[in-house]
Amino acid sequence: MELYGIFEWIYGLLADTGLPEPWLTFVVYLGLGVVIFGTLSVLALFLVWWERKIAGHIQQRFGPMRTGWHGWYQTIMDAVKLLQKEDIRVTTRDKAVFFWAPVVCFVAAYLAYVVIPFGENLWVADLNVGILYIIAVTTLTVISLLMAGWGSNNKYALLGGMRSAAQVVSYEVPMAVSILTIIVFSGSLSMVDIANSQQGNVIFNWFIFKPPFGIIAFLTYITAATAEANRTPFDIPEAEQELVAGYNVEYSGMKFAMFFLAEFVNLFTVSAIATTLFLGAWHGPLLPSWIWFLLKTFGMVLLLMLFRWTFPRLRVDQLMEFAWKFLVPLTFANLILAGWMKYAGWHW
Amino acid sequence: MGVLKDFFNLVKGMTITGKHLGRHAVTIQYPEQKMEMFERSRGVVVLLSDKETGELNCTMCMLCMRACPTAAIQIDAPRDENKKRVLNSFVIDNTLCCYCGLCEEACNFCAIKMAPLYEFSTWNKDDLVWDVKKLQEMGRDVPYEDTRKKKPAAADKPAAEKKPAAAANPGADAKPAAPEAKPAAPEAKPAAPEAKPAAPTEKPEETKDEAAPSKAEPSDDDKKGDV
Amino acid sequence: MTHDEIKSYIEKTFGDKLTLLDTGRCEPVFEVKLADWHDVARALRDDQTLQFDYLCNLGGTDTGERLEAHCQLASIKKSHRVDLKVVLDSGNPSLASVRDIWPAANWYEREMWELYGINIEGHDNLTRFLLPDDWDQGHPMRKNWDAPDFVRFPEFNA
Amino acid sequence: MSPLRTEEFTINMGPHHPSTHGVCRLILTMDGEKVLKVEPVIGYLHRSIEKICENRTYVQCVPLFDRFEYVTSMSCNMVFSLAVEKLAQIEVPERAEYLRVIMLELNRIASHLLFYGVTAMDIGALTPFLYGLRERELIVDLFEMTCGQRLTYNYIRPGGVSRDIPPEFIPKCREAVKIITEKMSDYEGLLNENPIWKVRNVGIGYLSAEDAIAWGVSGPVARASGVSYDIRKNDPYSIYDRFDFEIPVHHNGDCYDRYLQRLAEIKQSLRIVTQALDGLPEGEIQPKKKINAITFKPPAGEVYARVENSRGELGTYVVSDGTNKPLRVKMRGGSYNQLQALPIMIKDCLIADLVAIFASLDVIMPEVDR
Repeated sequence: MELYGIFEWIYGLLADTGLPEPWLTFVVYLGLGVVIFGTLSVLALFLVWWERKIAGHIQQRFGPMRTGWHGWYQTIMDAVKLLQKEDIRVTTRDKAVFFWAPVVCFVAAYLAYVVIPFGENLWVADLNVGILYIIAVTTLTVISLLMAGWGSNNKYALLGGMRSAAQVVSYEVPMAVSILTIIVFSGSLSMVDIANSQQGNVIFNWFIFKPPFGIIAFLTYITAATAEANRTPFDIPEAEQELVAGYNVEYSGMKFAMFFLAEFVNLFTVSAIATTLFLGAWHGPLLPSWIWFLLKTFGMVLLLMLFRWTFPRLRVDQLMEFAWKFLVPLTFANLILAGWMKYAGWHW
Repeated sequence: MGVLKDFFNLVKGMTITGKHLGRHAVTIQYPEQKMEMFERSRGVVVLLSDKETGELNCTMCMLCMRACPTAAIQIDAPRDENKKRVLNSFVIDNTLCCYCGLCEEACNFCAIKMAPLYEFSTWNKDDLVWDVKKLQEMGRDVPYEDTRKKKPAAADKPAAEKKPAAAANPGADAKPAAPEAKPAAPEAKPAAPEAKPAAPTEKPEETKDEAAPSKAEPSDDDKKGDV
Repeated sequence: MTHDEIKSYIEKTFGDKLTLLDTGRCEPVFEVKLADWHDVARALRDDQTLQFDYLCNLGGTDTGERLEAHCQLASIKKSHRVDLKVVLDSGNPSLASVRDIWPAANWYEREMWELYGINIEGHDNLTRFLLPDDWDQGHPMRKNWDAPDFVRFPEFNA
Repeated sequence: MSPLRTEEFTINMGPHHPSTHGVCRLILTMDGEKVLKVEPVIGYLHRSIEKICENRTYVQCVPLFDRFEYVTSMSCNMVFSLAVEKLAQIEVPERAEYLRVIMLELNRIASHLLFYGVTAMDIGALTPFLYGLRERELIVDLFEMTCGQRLTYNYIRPGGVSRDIPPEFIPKCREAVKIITEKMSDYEGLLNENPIWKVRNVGIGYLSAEDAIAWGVSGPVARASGVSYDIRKNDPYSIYDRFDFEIPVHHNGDCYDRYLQRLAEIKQSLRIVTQALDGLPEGEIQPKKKINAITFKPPAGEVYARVENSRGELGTYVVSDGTNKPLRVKMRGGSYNQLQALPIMIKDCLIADLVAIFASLDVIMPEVDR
């Protein structure tokens, strides 16, 4: 069943009410915003639970088991608990910065979903600079982390904030360049166009299977995306064993929950982008398009979770070294070669 | 090729974790499922009762109290006019207990045991100070092997019937640990001759050793110590 | 080297600086004279036959009548061991630091200073260590130490 | 243009920090991420066990030694028992010696498995911790089956051991040995050649052999620096001279070698356990004249006993004045010296390296503070 039909039907109902034009668009997009926000928040809660289950099973334990079937609403209860908790504010904080950091983090995490296509005809807006927009807004997260690190007035938090700034700025480059390789293939910056150029029920249309550039771009993207999402082996901003909790060491209650949820929304974002760019977006046989999209995205999420529960953490200077001395040259070489191939007219 | 080798090693690690993803958990869900405790597990200290009569096995010889390295056991059993010990109180402070099991080893009468029980948490610290009733109740269902020397009750049935009080509880004797003082209670005389030869043959040197301090007590320099 | 060889060698080399207190139950034990402690320690390390390069343990003892310092040395290269003992001056217990010989002695000496009140000459960092920073109730490992508000281990009078 | 002015700052790591393994406090002087100076502050776990021992009888001291170095309580029991046996010249029965060796080596394996997990966790890999503990559980079960406790065993006593093993011990123990031998490939596969693991550990926290000896560092840390010294071989106690095992030695003296060293030691310990199980004789487990918990009085004298623990030399100095209570008990643990030597290993290290170094030393705080 295609979800698009439902949205079209609701839009039809709204249009029939005879709302004047600017208001109609406003109401429609407001509604879409609420739907996306709600879906993603639930999804993030689900991802937290899923991560805990997967971690549990990798480590041969159960993970959450108490609340519902296999603890399915454990994270909801956690969220409720966090809502009730006292919001501890250090007296020496920078008040405005401390307050706004989680908000910025939370908002920045959701911004990318404006252009991500969840399925056939299932997107909020098809910007013609879609992928550029995503690169721009996902970087906003780093500002919030820096704000949190600074505003907490805590040495551990500041170290965490500085680490995250250094890390995200470094990994932005290889990530953008590996995305550029895909743009060379597709010839468009629009997410929808990129998705559509992988059409066809044979998986060999997917950009990941454009050897060798596609697979290299995929691997570099995944590496950089893990760093963008602050996950092990690149989770140095919060590095529990070194910086206690890094930038969010002074946060508690709902503010902490916002950071926490944003982290998982980011996880889903990078997986969704990877799906759209490399894994043929929503294209797939038999099942509805949005189910294909979710399946592929969750596959990616699973991969990232496997990273997290297998690998040790890199050190901050090694992380920079890896980005600048290995990933950046590799992605640039990949991009140049791919562009040259394209120019030479070699089709895959 | 170093990069490829590193990549291969990363994938190898992920196959190991991925392999475990499908395996069964080795942990258990605690309150519903419980681990089977080993018979020797040293949990909480309990007082054991005689399997037949239900009386406490304790003879108030104080050996456990003296063996305890943290002074968790407090026994108050003064002698009455017949030089018999009367149990006033037997208190174990579980907040002090360090679960070393020395009391169990010191006891010659299977009276005290570290039972494989572990669920005794409370909200109140005072509830962890157990008196003799609570200790006996906790020890009610604890299985144990009765290695005591044959008591008059078991050895001589008619005698036990005649004088149940003395037979069932030989611990009421003045110096139960000292073999020569065994049949101290004059009423128990008919049963005693059987018990007397049995006692020294079983654990002669140990019993003597254990008994020694109770006589040579004042020489022991139990000076002040801190806990 | 066997125990007997060590005994005879050390007695021969150091002569009157130390005396053998042999219980025959463990490694050879020597009592070193307080004044010669540092020299003997250095010589024991530097002697090519003995080469006691490894400090096992260093600490104080309060026998009730006097304060002693004890020291266990081992040789990694030669695999042998010796025990040393120094009887300290009870009025003003003080011992030369052997930190310059074995850096490992650092914390052991701080501990001696703190818990026994043995002054370590030549140690530059005698500060609170195992005890709280504001501790002012004396040297707790001494036998005559007594502090208020302590729960006593009860005396048993059967 | 004048150079950019930077400022050193002090950061307080611990006593409640996730990677200080208990309550150690490190005062770090840092320049950005770089650690310039580290000053360990100890004493948060000081329970004055040495003083308490002076007021307890010899057998009552054994449970206190359990709490001295709780990860390898068997070694602590062993070292005190050795000291008392030396003092009182007690002959230990053959079976008891074999049981002691089995327990000591099993405990060494358990401790190294814990190290494997904890050090991986400090470097960010969370899963190995659970894998290490999973196999440790097998060993802990064996201990519980034998002596009733999982951590503070109070098993090895002056004169022998407290109880004989139950009949199901030997098959269970053989099975555990087999499982751990199999799982070693998992442990090694997860970390040994992992490029992230190597880059975090190789060349970090270098300690030279000379420094190791001078600072009194012993055990796996010293052997990873190339000091081939193991008390089991060089100053044998109990019956270790009867078994065929090697002392693995690594030479780079960095965190990675300390890690490899411990994995190699697990394998050797498994060998010893197998041999001891094969050679386990029948017989008594306590000497003929049993040691009474209250009245036992060794003759006056002083003795220093030491055993090879999973953290280095574990020693105890016991002075007896002929009464039933020791006059002085001094405990010496390997962690004490290793923590002491921490400041000389931090050359050019970042805060993340400091965590790795601290983990590789396998410091256990009760052993330091006592």
